[in-house]
Amino acid sequence: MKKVKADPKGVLTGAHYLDGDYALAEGALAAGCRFFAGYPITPSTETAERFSERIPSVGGVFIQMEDEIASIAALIGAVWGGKKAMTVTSGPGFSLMMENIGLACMMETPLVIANVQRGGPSTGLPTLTGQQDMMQVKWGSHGDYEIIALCPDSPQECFDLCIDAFNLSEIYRVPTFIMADECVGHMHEKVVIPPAEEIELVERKWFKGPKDKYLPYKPDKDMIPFMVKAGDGHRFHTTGLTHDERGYPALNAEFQEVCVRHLVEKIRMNADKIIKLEEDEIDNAEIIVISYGITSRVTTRAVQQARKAGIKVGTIRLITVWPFPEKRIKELAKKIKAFVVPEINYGQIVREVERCVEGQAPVIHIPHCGGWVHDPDEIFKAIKEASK
Amino acid sequence: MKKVKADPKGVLTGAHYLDGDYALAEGALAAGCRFFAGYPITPSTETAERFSERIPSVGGVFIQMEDEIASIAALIGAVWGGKKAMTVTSGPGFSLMMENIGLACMMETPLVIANVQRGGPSTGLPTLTGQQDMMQVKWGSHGDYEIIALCPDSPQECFDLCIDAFNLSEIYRVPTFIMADECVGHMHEKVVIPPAEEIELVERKWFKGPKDKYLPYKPDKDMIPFMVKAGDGHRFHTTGLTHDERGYPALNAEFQEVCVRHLVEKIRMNADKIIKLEEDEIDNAEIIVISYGITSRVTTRAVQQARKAGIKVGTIRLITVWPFPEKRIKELAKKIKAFVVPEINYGQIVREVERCVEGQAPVIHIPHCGGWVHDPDEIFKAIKEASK
Amino acid sequence: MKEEDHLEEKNPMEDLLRMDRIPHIWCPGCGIGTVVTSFAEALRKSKIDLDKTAIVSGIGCTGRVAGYVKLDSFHTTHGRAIPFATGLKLANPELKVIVFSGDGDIAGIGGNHFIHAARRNMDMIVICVNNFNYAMTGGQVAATTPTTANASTAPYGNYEYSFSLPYLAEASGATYVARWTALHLRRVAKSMQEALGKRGFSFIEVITPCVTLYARRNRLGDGLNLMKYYYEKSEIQHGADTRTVDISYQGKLIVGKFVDKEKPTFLDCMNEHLGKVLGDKYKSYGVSHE
Amino acid sequence: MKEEDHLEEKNPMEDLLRMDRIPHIWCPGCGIGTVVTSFAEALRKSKIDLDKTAIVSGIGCTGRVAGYVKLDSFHTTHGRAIPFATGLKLANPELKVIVFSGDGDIAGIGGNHFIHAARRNMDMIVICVNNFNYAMTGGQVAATTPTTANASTAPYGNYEYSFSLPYLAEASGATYVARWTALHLRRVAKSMQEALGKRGFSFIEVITPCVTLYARRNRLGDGLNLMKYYYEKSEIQHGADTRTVDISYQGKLIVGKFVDKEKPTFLDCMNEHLGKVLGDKYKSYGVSHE
Amino acid sequence: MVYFGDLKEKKGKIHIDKDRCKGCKFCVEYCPKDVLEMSEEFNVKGYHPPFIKNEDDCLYCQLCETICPEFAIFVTLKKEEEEGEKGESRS
Amino acid sequence: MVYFGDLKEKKGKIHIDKDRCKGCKFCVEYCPKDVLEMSEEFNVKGYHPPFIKNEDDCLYCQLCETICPEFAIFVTLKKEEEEGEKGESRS
Amino acid sequence: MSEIRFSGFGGQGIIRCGLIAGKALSLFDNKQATMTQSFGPEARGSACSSQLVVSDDRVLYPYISAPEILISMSQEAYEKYEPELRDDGILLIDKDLVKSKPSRGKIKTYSVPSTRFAEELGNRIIANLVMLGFFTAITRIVSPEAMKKALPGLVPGRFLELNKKAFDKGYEYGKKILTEEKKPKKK
Amino acid sequence: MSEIRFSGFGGQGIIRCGLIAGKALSLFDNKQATMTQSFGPEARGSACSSQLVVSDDRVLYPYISAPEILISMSQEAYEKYEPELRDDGILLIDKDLVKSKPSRGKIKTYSVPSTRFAEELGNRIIANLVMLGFFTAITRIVSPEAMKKALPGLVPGRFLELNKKAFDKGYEYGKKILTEEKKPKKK
Ligand SMILES: Cc1ncc(C[n+]2csc(CCOP(=O)(O)OP(=O)(O)O)c2C)c(N)n1
Ligand SMILES: Cc1ncc(C[n+]2csc(CCOP(=O)(O)OP(=O)(O)O)c2C)c(N)n1
Ligand code: SF4
Ligand code: SF4
Ligand code: SF4
Ligand code: SF4
Ligand code: SF4
Ligand code: SF4
Ligand SMILES: [Mg+2]
Ligand SMILES: [Mg+2]
Repeated sequence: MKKVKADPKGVLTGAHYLDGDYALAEGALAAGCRFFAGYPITPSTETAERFSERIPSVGGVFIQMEDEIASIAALIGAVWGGKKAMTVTSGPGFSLMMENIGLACMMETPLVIANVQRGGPSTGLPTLTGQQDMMQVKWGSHGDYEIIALCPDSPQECFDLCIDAFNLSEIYRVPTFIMADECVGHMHEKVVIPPAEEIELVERKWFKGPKDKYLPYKPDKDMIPFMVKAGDGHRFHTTGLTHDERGYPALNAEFQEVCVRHLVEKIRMNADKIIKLEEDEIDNAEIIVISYGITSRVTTRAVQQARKAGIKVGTIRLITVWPFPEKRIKELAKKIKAFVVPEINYGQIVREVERCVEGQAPVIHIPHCGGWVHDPDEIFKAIKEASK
Repeated sequence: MKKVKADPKGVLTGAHYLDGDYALAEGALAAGCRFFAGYPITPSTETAERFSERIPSVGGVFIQMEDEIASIAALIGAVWGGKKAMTVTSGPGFSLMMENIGLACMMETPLVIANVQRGGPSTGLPTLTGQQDMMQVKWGSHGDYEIIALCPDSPQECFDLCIDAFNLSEIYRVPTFIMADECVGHMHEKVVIPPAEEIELVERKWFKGPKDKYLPYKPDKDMIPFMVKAGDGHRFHTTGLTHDERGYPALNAEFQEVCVRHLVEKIRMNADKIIKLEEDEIDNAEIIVISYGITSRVTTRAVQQARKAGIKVGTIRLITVWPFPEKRIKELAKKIKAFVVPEINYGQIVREVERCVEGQAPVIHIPHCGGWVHDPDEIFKAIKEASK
Repeated sequence: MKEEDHLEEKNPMEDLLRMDRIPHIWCPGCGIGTVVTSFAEALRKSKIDLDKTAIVSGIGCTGRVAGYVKLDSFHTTHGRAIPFATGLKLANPELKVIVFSGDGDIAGIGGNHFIHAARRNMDMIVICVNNFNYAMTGGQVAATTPTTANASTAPYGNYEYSFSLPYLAEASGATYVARWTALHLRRVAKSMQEALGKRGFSFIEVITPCVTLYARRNRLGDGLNLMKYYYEKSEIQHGADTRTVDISYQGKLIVGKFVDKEKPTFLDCMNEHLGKVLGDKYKSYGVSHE
Repeated sequence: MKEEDHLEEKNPMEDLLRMDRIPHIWCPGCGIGTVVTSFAEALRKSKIDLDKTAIVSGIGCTGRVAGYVKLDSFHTTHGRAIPFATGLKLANPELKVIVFSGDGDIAGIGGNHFIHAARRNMDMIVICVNNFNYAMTGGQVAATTPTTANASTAPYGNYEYSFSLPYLAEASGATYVARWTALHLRRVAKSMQEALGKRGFSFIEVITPCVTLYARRNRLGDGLNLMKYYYEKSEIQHGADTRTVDISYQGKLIVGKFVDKEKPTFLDCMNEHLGKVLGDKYKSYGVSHE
Repeated sequence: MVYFGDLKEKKGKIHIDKDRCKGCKFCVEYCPKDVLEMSEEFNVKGYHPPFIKNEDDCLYCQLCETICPEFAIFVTLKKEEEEGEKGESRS
Repeated sequence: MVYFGDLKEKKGKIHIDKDRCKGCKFCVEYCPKDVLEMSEEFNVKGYHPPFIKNEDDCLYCQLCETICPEFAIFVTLKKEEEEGEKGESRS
Repeated sequence: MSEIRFSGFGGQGIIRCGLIAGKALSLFDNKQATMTQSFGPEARGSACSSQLVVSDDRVLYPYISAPEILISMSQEAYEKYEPELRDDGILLIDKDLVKSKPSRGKIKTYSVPSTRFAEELGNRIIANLVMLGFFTAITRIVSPEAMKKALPGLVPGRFLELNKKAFDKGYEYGKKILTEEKKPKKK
Repeated sequence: MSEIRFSGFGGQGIIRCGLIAGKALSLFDNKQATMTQSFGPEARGSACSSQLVVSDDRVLYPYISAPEILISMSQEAYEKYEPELRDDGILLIDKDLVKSKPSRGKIKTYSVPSTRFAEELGNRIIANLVMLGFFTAITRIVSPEAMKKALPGLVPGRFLELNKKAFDKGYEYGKKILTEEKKPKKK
């Protein structure tokens, strides 16, 4: 993994007052993203707007495509053309992208997709918040695959995680998702953008060997195959079909096993390296509250209340939601009295928690329909209840 | 729920030698489906082909749309136009349908979608079998919703479950899915189609009240709102936005809670009525093998072997996969030594099993990459291992 | 309620609009409401059975039209109004089906459905409010935004070519094609009325001011200014060759009825063809046998 | 290996095709291979840098072309070759990008991308093998299937109207439009060569026999018969008005180069426009500064 | 609150629902007889609705009705005259 | 196994990779000089490949090369003559 | 922690008020300020508002429930939001556009002819800046220096000076009112 | 339980063989027969096959692994599938199209000039029916009556009689061979 410093051209060093959407655009530019294809959709459009405004002076392309399918297809093309690329969307557009997200996985194409979640299903609540696409990001395309998904809890983290997302996508050659929510996407807060030289980026894993020896799907020692870009004389092939290491179609169960198991395992086996959690007062906690995105901020308020009330509460903030931190939850399940899981949906990530807890402790879900955030009191009450 | 007999016009009574795809078409025709919009995709196309051949003499419409998105959109329109409607597809097309599956859920539109699963992700193995879209069918569209999904294990069951699917979709006003697999879809076997008078259908829950009093989203006692069709003078409105009982947009958390909770609860609270399982020798089983679709047939062979070897194995065949039979699995988990879950994917429904088992017994997954079915020996070995 | 008492006669719109949903969401000075009144006039004048008339919209400011018109009305997903309407029409052929939506909805994301429905000569009327941008989402550039015009995702001006929708419609197979500006009130209504009286795929483009976004960003004044502006830039050329009617930023707007021809619809073709091939075994679909 | 020894010179296709993947999957008598040889000839004659040439296909029999051509080659998803190619081209403007795919892929599911890429005058060549059906999936009806022709989902004959792709391409903005049959070997190659030498959105439709499905179902004989048949039905009309070139089942096939004009491409427009608006601050994109 | 012009016996009557108005001035500007004028007063939404300046001149052409994007004006006719193509001059 | 015609010194040489052939007859049918003919023999795939009947007549126009959908025939030229538009009569 | 709501109708620059104050607090006054706003069709042409939650520490709950400061620049906004104002809150209104009811609890109401002042300065559009100046003076929650530093980038460059002038106008007016408020006490 | 594979090249009606036999067994001979086939581009223009698993009970494993009966109508198919035939299996080949190697184990090989017979009957296309008749006679796994009953719907109506004739031709030829096979024993 080759690390390089960010190109100062894209880095708007300094303190800014930005919303999460804008911060995503700045994060992308700082991470070296030079291609953005997108289609407007509330509440993610501001990212596209800012990118379109900033890119001419940075050097790169913004294109508004005819729909979200075209956007993600163009993204994959652009990455194979040598650029770092990103798109943003929200629920309906995200659903439309599903087929080509599968293509990106199959072609092992590093790229970043942000979903600024709003209330669903369908058109739902276009301008109001939700965390209802958390399972979709893992399961929304057909077939077996694994992806990485991160959840920012503030505009600052939109910036920071956007850089992380680009880095992770390059390290693992996998589409990486920023699962923001409308609340974070549309809130303005202070965002500090460091100087370019303090931003560490992972360079694409360029193939440096002889032109005719390139095998786009031959795993390197670290499981990850090398990449090239079109136009460099490798005359390579890639396909969405099950393929061999040359990228040629190989349509039988034997190659399926090699090809698809690889897609799954490169993430599963590196989960420990990928996963980033923020834990607080876990050590002698009786109750652990697990949350992500905006909900984790609201949770903090409830937890402060609970601690004041003498309850031993720890928190885990899932910065990485996928791969899910199975190991850590399993480990903690043995020591803990109960888990409390608030999320803005009718039960998504809580199912993963339940699965990993394996009945060792009750798991209390606090659902929210979307359109607003939890009332901290509600979370506090659940914590109190759980601690009894 | 009003039950009626099938219209003999659509029922090809008799014994036939059909593949699963054809049987789906016959099931649909028998169930009174008179509108089919689809887009070709292996291995599901034969259903469309047969429907297109049969429908002119039955009376109805077949239309090949420009893509899968148009197909599902046309379906929803056709249902609101008063017809029973169906489409079939496979992975890539299924992914494209995700957005409008959400619309169907939100508009509470009864319709049937069959996914004849092939190996994925992406274009994957177009002509070979898989069971890799089992989580997608539940989670593939954005937002919170619930659907019903059934898994046939033979052409005969393709026919039978197609009728069940239409009935369930009408009872609960919910898109209902037939999650077949290429193996079942493409295998020819004997299919017995009963006489029309032996086929019981659920009539659409037609609204019979005064024209201007129709409320498309006012739940009846059984939670399910009445339906009408366009052209009957009700002048109603429906939308994919969060809405009130008139179907008018109501864009805030309060209505989101009413509207979306309803979508989720009408299925969750009726799960016991919906779920159909086939259990065998459960009572004093030590090991239970849970499977569905073609895998359950292969499993039976392994189980026969195991029983011969003196192992007490029971089986559960998930005819309904969604809603998942949580209650039953939880109940059994307490009594059982281990669960074995073979499926043609890298771990999908097994996660539900794990979640419900709550650590009460080990859950042994037997993954298969797709492109073929399990070797029964492999399943047998897992059973033997589990029984130790 | 009390106010109503003062009215000696009721607003004729009341039969046609969902007055319980008024005020609508459109901005002050937005032209969409005006296109709706023209549509209401057309509905009234055409004397068609409103109980057998359905309206389908996609998503967008214009997409909200279905929600305000008191017909069987469907507010679908972005870009999918046309295939939804296709299903609706085919399921119940006695319906008159109108798709009423925005330029982004119909020619942006929905472009493929648009050309295929036109190709099939699917019996429906597509009314496209062209406000030269994606309004609902905040004024992004569209496939119809004239070159050099400003938009939120074309902050330095649009550098893409734009579609000429009448040309595209005709090339795809539409049998009725007209374009007006919203201020051509009666002509808009008349085109709609003509289309309501016809069978086949009809397309009516109405150039309409988006005051809040397009006008503001391009400093084109308020709704009134823009209404006037479009009207004044317009030049009626009935029967104009659709290849010549493309729109440039500050240029002339050619309006009029460009195409009006007869051609069997999808269902006509289906019934005729299957009848021919299958003979008496085949019963025409959608033609009342009962 | 031994056989190779007998060859005094190597097959000139070897530089252009992935010989390690031959035999290809196409049926005996299928015309797609022939279109590929014409393409190879065009590549060779145009003398462009093959290392800077990329080919993108969707899914279908024709979609497999990308897999056999020894260029940077992409076998994408059904209908999405054009937006994929758009991203590829924009990311690396020094590439010549060719989309090579089927009629269903380009004009069926991919129709919207087709018209939008043409509208933008995206610099790429779209070669569409029109075999009048969805071959890969077993011969279903397509938007190009001539009326009355048989297909697996039109078992009594097709009753839909079909697209005239050159007309659609021109109406959408294509700057080069040609149609040939596969048997017009050298003319196909020449059109391809012309397009390779041009900038902008070029569209070449090649009417090609699908022997296994379309020919068999319509009793049109074998590949040879159909090759001949299309050729004989064709009539060269260079510069024909694209409004007049639609295809009927057993009718005349008008072929030729219909459109060939110059117009700035998407990137030209972007660079020119941003340069004008932003002045020296703006550095032309894709033009080598380094 | 509904506002309407004075009720002298005429061929018809102009009805203005002034609280529906969003003050776009379309009606005032395009009334062929200059019957309407914007008032100084604010409605509940804070807009200036039009008022009827001189109903005597009114042609009852209904153009104001058709142009009003808020469905805030309508014109009722004594006899059924809606069929004609009045106001065509404007369209 | 690669088959090629007799090797008399000519302007060029026709090469037929007969095991690649799928017997479509395109080459035989469209050779302007009737140089090729289908053989009776089967290739490994079970198809009849063409053979060179009379290379003397061959124009080395490469039409057979361009028409063969299986890339099974190619023609090499002694001098670099590929540039011309030979066989155009056919196209 | 404080909760502040700016309200009025679309086109008055209400969102910008929130942005300027939020930026000033966050970047130049060492506070943490989270600004949110209502989006969506509902927000069009009717009451429009932006909200600020201000804190020394991280803002955890992003929305406001019971603001202690309400700024209303239209009657409709006033009617809609006044009820949620805390009993001990501060209400700032445009003198000419809002007619306030007798205040409840310990609510203190201050009014400024912001639109009129703006018109006097040559452009209605800067009424929001007058209001911001007034707000700065009355509430003292943010420093006037920070507010002025926040302006570049949030108001068009060529109007920067005019905006500052408007701000000063409002600020001075607020100062005066406060002094006057104190005066009576002397009496 | 038996596993049967029909094989040949595309266009020979190999799939139809599986369909006819499967239908005959399932609908008229009281067996359970599951027919599968290879789809996909790979199946084009090269070896083509259909498989039958036949059982008195429900077929559980749908694919075949070691067929006891292999029918090959092309050399390529023969080469590809012969190795999987059971040591005690039966091999049926087209006499003119397939050159078989010396048979291994207890495999019994029977050949019929099915294509030649079909040509004699007027159409190569019915070679598969000749083979089916032959198969019926030799293997006795399915009754000839069932096979004939299975034909309608699976062969074009106007060719039904011709197909039956072809079937009979193959069937008689098979019978004869079997009788002859017995004869030598007498010797
Ligand atoms: C799949 C999807 N993508 C994007 C959106 C967001 N969206 C809603 S309306 C709209 C644009 C509407 O533009 P247009 O159709 O021109 O209507 P207008 O608002 O201009 O009347 C978009 C992009 C969506 N709802 N669904
Ligand atoms: C989303 C999606 N829908 C459907 C398919 C199935 N599919 C594969 S190829 C094809 C049609 C190809 O037709 P065409 O583009 O005309 O190519 P041809 O095979 O005729 O050369 C279809 C429908 C798919 N792969 N993906
Ligand atoms: S944003 Fe534009 S199109 Fe939408 S309602 Fe306002 S003025 Fe009309
Ligand atoms: S199916 Fe048709 S198009 Fe496909 S390879 Fe065969 S002949 Fe060619
Ligand atoms: S009816 Fe005609 S003349 Fe009378 S006020 Fe309305 S627009 Fe003016
Ligand atoms: S047209 Fe309607 S909304 Fe506009 S000013 Fe007149 S009454 Fe008011
Ligand atoms: S090169 Fe020309 S003349 Fe010679 S064999 Fe080939 S086609 Fe015939
Ligand atoms: S053209 Fe090629 S494949 Fe066809 S017969 Fe000639 S050599 Fe064989
Ligand atoms: Mg628009
Ligand atoms: Mg095709």
